Amino acid sequence: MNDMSTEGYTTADGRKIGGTLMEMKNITLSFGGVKAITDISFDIKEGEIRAIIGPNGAGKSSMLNVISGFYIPQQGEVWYQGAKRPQMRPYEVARQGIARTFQNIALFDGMSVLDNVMTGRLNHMTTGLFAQGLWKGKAEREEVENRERAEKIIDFLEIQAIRKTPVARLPYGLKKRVELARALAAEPSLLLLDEPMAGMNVEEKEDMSRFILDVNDEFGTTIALIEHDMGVVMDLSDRVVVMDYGKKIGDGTPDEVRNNQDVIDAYLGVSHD
Amino acid sequence: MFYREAGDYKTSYQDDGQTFPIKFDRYRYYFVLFVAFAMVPFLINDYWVNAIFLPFLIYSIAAIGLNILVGYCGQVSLGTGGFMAVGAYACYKFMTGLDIWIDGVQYALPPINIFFSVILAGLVTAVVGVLFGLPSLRIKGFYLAVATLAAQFFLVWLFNKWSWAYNYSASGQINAPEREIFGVAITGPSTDAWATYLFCLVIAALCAIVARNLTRGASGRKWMAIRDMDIAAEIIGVNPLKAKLSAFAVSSFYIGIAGALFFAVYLGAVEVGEAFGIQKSFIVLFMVIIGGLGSIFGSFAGAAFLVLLPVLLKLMLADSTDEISGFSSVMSWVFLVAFAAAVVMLVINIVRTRSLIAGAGVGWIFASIAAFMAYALTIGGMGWPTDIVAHLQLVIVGALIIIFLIAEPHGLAQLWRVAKEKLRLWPFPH
Amino acid sequence: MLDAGETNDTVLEVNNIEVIYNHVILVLKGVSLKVPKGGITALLGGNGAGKTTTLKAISNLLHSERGEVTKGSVSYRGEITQHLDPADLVKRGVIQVMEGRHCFEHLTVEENLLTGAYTRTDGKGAVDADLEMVYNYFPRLKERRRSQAGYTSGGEQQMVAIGRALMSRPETILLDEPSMGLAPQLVEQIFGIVKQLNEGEGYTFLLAEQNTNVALRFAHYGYILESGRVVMDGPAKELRENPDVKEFYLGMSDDGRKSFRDVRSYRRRKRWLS
Amino acid sequence: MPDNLIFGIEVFLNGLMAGVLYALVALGFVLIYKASGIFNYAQGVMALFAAATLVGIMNGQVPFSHLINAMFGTEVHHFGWHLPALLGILLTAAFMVLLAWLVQKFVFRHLVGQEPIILFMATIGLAYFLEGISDLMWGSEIKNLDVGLPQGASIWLEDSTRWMGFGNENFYGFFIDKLDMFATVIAAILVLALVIFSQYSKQGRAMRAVADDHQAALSVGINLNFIWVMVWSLAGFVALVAGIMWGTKSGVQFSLSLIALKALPVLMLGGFTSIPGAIVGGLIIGVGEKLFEFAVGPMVGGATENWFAYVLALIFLVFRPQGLFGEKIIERV
Amino acid sequence: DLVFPSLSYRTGPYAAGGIPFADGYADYFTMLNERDGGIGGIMTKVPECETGYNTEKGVECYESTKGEGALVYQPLSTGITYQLIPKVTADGIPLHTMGYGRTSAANGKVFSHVFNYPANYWNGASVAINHLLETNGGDIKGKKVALVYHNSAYGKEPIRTLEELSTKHGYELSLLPVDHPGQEQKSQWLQIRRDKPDYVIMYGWGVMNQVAIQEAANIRFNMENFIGIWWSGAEHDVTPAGDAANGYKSVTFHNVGSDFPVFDDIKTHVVDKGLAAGAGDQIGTVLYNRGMYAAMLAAEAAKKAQEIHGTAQITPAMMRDGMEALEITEEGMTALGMPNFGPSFAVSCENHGGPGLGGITQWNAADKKWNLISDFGPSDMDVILPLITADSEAFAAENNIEQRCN
Ligand SMILES: Nc1ncnc2c1ncn2[C@@H]1O[C@H](COP(=O)(O)OP(=O)(O)OP(=O)(O)O)[C@@H](O)[C@H]1O
Ligand SMILES: Nc1ncnc2c1ncn2[C@@H]1O[C@H](COP(=O)(O)OP(=O)(O)OP(=O)(O)O)[C@@H](O)[C@H]1O
Ligand SMILES: [Mg+2]
Ligand SMILES: [Mg+2]
Repeated sequence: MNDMSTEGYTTADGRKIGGTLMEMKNITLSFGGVKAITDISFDIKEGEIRAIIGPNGAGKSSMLNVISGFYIPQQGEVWYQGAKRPQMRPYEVARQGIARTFQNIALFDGMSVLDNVMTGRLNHMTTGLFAQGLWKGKAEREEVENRERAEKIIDFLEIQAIRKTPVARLPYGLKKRVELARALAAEPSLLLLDEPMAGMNVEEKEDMSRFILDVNDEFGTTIALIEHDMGVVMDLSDRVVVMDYGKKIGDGTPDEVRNNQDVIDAYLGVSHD
Repeated sequence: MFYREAGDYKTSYQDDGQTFPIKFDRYRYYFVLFVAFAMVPFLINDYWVNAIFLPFLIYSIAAIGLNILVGYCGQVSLGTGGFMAVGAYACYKFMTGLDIWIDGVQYALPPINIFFSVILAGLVTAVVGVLFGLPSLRIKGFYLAVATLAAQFFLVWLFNKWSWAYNYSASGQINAPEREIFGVAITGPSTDAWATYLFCLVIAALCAIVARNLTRGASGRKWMAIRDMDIAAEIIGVNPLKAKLSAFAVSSFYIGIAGALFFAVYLGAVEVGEAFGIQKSFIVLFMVIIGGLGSIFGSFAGAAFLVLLPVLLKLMLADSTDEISGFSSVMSWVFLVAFAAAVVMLVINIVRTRSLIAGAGVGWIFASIAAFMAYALTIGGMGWPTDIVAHLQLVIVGALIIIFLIAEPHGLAQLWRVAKEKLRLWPFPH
Repeated sequence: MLDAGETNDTVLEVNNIEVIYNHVILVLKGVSLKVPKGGITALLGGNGAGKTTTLKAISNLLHSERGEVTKGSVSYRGEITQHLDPADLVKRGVIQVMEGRHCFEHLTVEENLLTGAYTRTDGKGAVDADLEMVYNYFPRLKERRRSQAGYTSGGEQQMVAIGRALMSRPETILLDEPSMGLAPQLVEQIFGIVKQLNEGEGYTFLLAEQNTNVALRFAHYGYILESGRVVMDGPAKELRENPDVKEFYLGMSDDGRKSFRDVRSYRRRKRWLS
Repeated sequence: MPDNLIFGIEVFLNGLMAGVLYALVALGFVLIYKASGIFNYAQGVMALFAAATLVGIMNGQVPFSHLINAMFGTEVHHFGWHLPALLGILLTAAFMVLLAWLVQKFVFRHLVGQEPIILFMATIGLAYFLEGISDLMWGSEIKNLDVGLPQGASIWLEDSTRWMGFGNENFYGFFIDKLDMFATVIAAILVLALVIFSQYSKQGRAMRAVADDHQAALSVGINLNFIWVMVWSLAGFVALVAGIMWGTKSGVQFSLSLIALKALPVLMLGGFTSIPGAIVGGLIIGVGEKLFEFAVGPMVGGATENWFAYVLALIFLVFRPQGLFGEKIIERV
Repeated sequence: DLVFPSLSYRTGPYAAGGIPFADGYADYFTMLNERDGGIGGIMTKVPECETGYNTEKGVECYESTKGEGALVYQPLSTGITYQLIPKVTADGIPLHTMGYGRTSAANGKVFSHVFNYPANYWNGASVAINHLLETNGGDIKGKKVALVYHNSAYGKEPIRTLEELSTKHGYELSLLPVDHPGQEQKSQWLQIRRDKPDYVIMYGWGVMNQVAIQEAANIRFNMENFIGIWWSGAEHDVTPAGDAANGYKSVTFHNVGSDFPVFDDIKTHVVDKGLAAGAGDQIGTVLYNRGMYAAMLAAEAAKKAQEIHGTAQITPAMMRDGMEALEITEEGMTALGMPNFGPSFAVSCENHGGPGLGGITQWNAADKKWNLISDFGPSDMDVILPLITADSEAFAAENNIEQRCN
């Protein structure tokens, strides 16, 4: 295992990973009788790609929901950027620079792709209601500035052609990409991805992988992702947390995890390559 | 073919973000404005203004307001009547000189200019709207819709009981005294048709433009995000409290203005339970849905539809004239053409789908309706007993609402959009 | 295992259908398929190729999405089915597992499964036996049988959706992306179940999949759809060997699977679409 | 006993009874909502329609007679028969089934899978339509409805509870309307039957499934059309019962359709999806509004019942957004 | 033609009252056409326009019919009346709101085009109190009177008058509002049961009447002590309660029943010729009679106008003059086939409300008949006039109206 102190480390391919960005300490979450998460701790370091894997119903999505403030754990602490995070509403969490995508696509169906991406930029827009009503002046300027940034992301994710299409009409895979675009538009420091590649074929997964890597590379965005495709997880991530029935059963580099017997038993079935 | 966008390039995001990105649309829009502002005022009389244009414009404002709340922000409200009442009574107090009691001494403001009275009434309503919007943070969907009825019933009750609001008049009625702008009477008995029309038109136009600005920018996106999926919206950083309450505020502001105009300019005298009852809430909601949720144009279309339809039906069914008027003969031609078109549609549909009602084939229903209209108008009204006509009106309005929803659940605005899309592709089918 | 060649007994035939949404959006541009009795047929293709649309056209679920089949025909055992209700199709033994799970959120897991038996008339005993069978396939569901389906995890919901379809004792199952969101172990397991049902009970399967790899391993015959057209079809074995399929759908280059980290080129053109 | 207490109790009792009458209307809403997610605004009008039809059938009125006479210059009014109440009720129930079938066939079949607000809108269209048709068929004047239900104060109850005043001579026994008592019994039977049906039968389960997801219901072979005809028939029957009760009270006329507005707070408080909720909600609303009017009404000028019912329901909702017994609103991402 | 538009309502919550009234109004004019060839040789026309008791539709109806040369409007709705007051004044068309509308419009000095003879709400309240005085030998000090009223402008009208009268006569007044539509009145009647007022006065309309009478019967309130205003005293208000309604009373300003020669004319000239506006089965009912009475008053005023101006084809302005000069005498009514059908009265420029005479009718459940049990007696003008003056002058001040008739 790597040294998991707050210090950074260097990955196999030579990227430098910074100090701890977020740390989950002893999180426990249950719904009535169902224990979704039991006493889990792990950390996410600045600039790394951190994967969370585990069988269905293990509590992975719930963990992301805890991070984004949607679920409030019964026990445990969330540390972010070196400070303990007080209890806050999800939108406040978002303003701290945490953006995410959802397992069951949560796009705004009534809007076009462009508008969806623009909602990602809402936290960067500050014009008041009154000025917006007048439009000319500040509101228009701000709109155009943010539009430019949104367009950059649209270009980056190669969804220019569907800019004006209502998202409800898009096929599943493109929706996932639009969701990513929306999250990226927020220019987050921590990006949470919940099964970004479910329902995609290999080619599309390749594209998606490339986007994720590029985001990580170019903007230095820290990424936590949940994924069931072991190929993707093993290739992309720097470190992997493995959950099963709400418990953590493994944590380490892909290679370590791949060879961990508990993980093989609970999740992988056969050792994967 | 008819409708081209090729060659209409945009070189800046500004251009792309404008309201009518297609040139053809833009010109049509200017044309409509020109007709509304520069031609209509010279052509209308009392009947047109009082029976059609004023209610149309005023309901349009209310519908835009409600559309912001329901269509953009997804918070279904049935409190429109109550909020209009707030607007009306606030306007009344402002235009007759607001009186306040402080330590048992009465102070009265001088009457405020009618234009500002209307705007202030909107602001007061916005505040009330925000108050009644507070439960929306917890309550959603139809539960919220029913909850807003609390506002409806409470406000109506309040204005019935609170004699300060109606200046202690014996019956609780309020009457709009005569008020002027630039020396032209806008309210009261001796107004001119064009003056009241222009006054409402200006306000409606301003309202529409502001609403469009709000909905195409950041606020609009916040509202729509809340509408489409409130949890996701919150997680990506929309403060639901602010978004919902701002929608309630803006929406109530519009509805308040509509209420003020409804009372002061249109009716001149109202009694709260009669004028702002629960029926008002429903009728404005119909307009919004029939017109199209989340569409400013739709608000106008819906208002036009529900204001015109009963008048048209009455004209067709109840009236009877011995000689055919110019208007009805023109109309009869219009409808005959519509009828012919509908028949062609029907035939095409039968040929294509081999079924009478499949798919878009409600054509034949429209065809028969158009045929009847043409007939009725040509002979200048059927002259049926008014009660039968009144019952039939209910039947027809009800049936039309259903037919429209089946044909296009997203309202007239969407019908319009599909038509445009088809025109754009014409003569190719796809 | 059957090979496509071994049976000519086609149960389900899709003949050159064209589908339009909302009167204007043309999605399928003439798709034809044949599903042999007792076979597993895979429908492959990228996002938005029209797989889901094809399945919905078969099970007549398009109607509620404002889509319609404007040309061509679908027949099941020689009977044209376009004008049937979806419920009639289920009675004839065709059931669809919809993409994106579509559980009845407010019903418990068990109630969800029981609704699957809605059309059955063979008595409570048989239904209960099948319920046990489903629980055997998915033990996780048994644990959660009293929970509201809306609160189960994504994968659990997928299991519910598949289990619910099995409860109707169908002959032909249209499976839309069964592997989506499932852990690898479970994917194997579900395809194992598919295979078992196919071989043991003679169920016919038409499955739309993104996970080409697995799909082609289990299927007998495959169709590849791109932009609303069938661009290639053939026995699964042959498809697996086809270099194009290998490159674009299986993510293999000549020297084995390449790492996702090494993907560099952006959008490559598919040769058959030029 | 002091006046206020004893009359308070009387108001309470009458509130309970009024609540049952509201609940009867609310039940119809619940049924349809539960089975299709449709908020059926037309429920009130259906009650009016059912009651008017019942009167029309019992009195042998010729349907559409006014229209026919106006168009053809004829003079037809009555068939000249008088049917016994029970037969009339049976015929009307059959008629409501027919109506359910028509509604399904011509309206909701074409709206499968639409958003709730669109469906809601369609029911408003339906309400207009039915109101017009009802007037055209049976005329809009007031009709007396008498199916032999008892009415008026229960004198027996008054006499036998007079002692409870303990010497208070202002009090002459508790007042309860016999019609209300009868309604309570009917409502209890209805609720029990419906609960059993929806919770434990296969059709009941299918009905709830349909409410959750139209498409998925279709995909497992549930015949939406059948389910909807079934629930609309049930709702039609409930409307008939409500129509009889209210029609006996106040005559059959337009305002009968407005009782829907009294049922809405009940619905909201009990939960849109809960049959027992309709009853409990009704009782709470009935008692709440009557007691408020009794205690606070005189201070603020009275006529508080309409809004207070809503405000009361609103207060409950703030604590339980799905109503007392409604299905929890699932919020997940 | 002489045009008398009828803004009727044959649908909606108040249809039951609107239908017979509109029938009576139309049938009388049809009868004049058929029997006399119109008024002064000119045919009459009664274009009907359905308002559904809705103010907006009322405005539409007004605007769409006024172009046809309408002589006088009769909207049968207090709400619509309030709306039309400024409009008719500006357009110079008289408005006749008989027994409803804005009470203070009786002051012709302020309201130049509005008439509410022969009686208004305040007269009605006073007539009811007078009846109580009469039955109590002139003393109702200490008696308890409850007012059950429709919670709208209409229902609130009598409150001021009843309050004034209560200070004068020393009775105790309690107020019980009922919200539209009035389907549910348990609270109000339980309160009445508890408070045991000696008398209940009701200002109701629509279904509220039936429910109130039924509830009164339920609590076994003595019907003799229950008096409704004229809008709460029609057959359909009492029949649902059956025998229990026996003895219920109502104020009226015209006679009831069908024992008048004029009805024979209506039968022969209208109903038998198939020209009746309704089914023809409403003749002789209270509201039909009221509609017909309104038509008669309008026709007489038109005759008066023709007389004054010496032309048969009168204009609305002439019609107003006719109304201001209207004089109804017993002989005149007998000549019209309506002996003792209503009070005798005269209208003047200052007084558009007439003398405010009213009588009491009582329901006989066994015969299913209303009976007039008193003469058309005066109301307490000492109390009412100052109220009218005060209210109308406030209106004049608010709207800068110059008083006329000087
Ligand atoms: N209801 C609809 N309205 C309009 N267009 C639609 C609708 N449903 C699907 N489409 C369009 O039809 C096309 C095919 O969609 P379909 O869902 O069949 O693809 P798919 O092959 O199943 O893709 P995926 O693998 O992402 O599920 C897409 O381009 C989509 O935009
Ligand atoms: N809001 C909730 N109420 C009740 N139970 C819940 C809730 N959210 C999650 N659960 C339960 O918690 C457990 C973990 O769910 P979670 O969605 O986190 O699983 P997951 O690891 O994401 O699985 P999958 O890979 O299938 O998506 C599941 O059993 C689920 O049913
Ligand atoms: Mg998950
Ligand atoms: Mg798909």
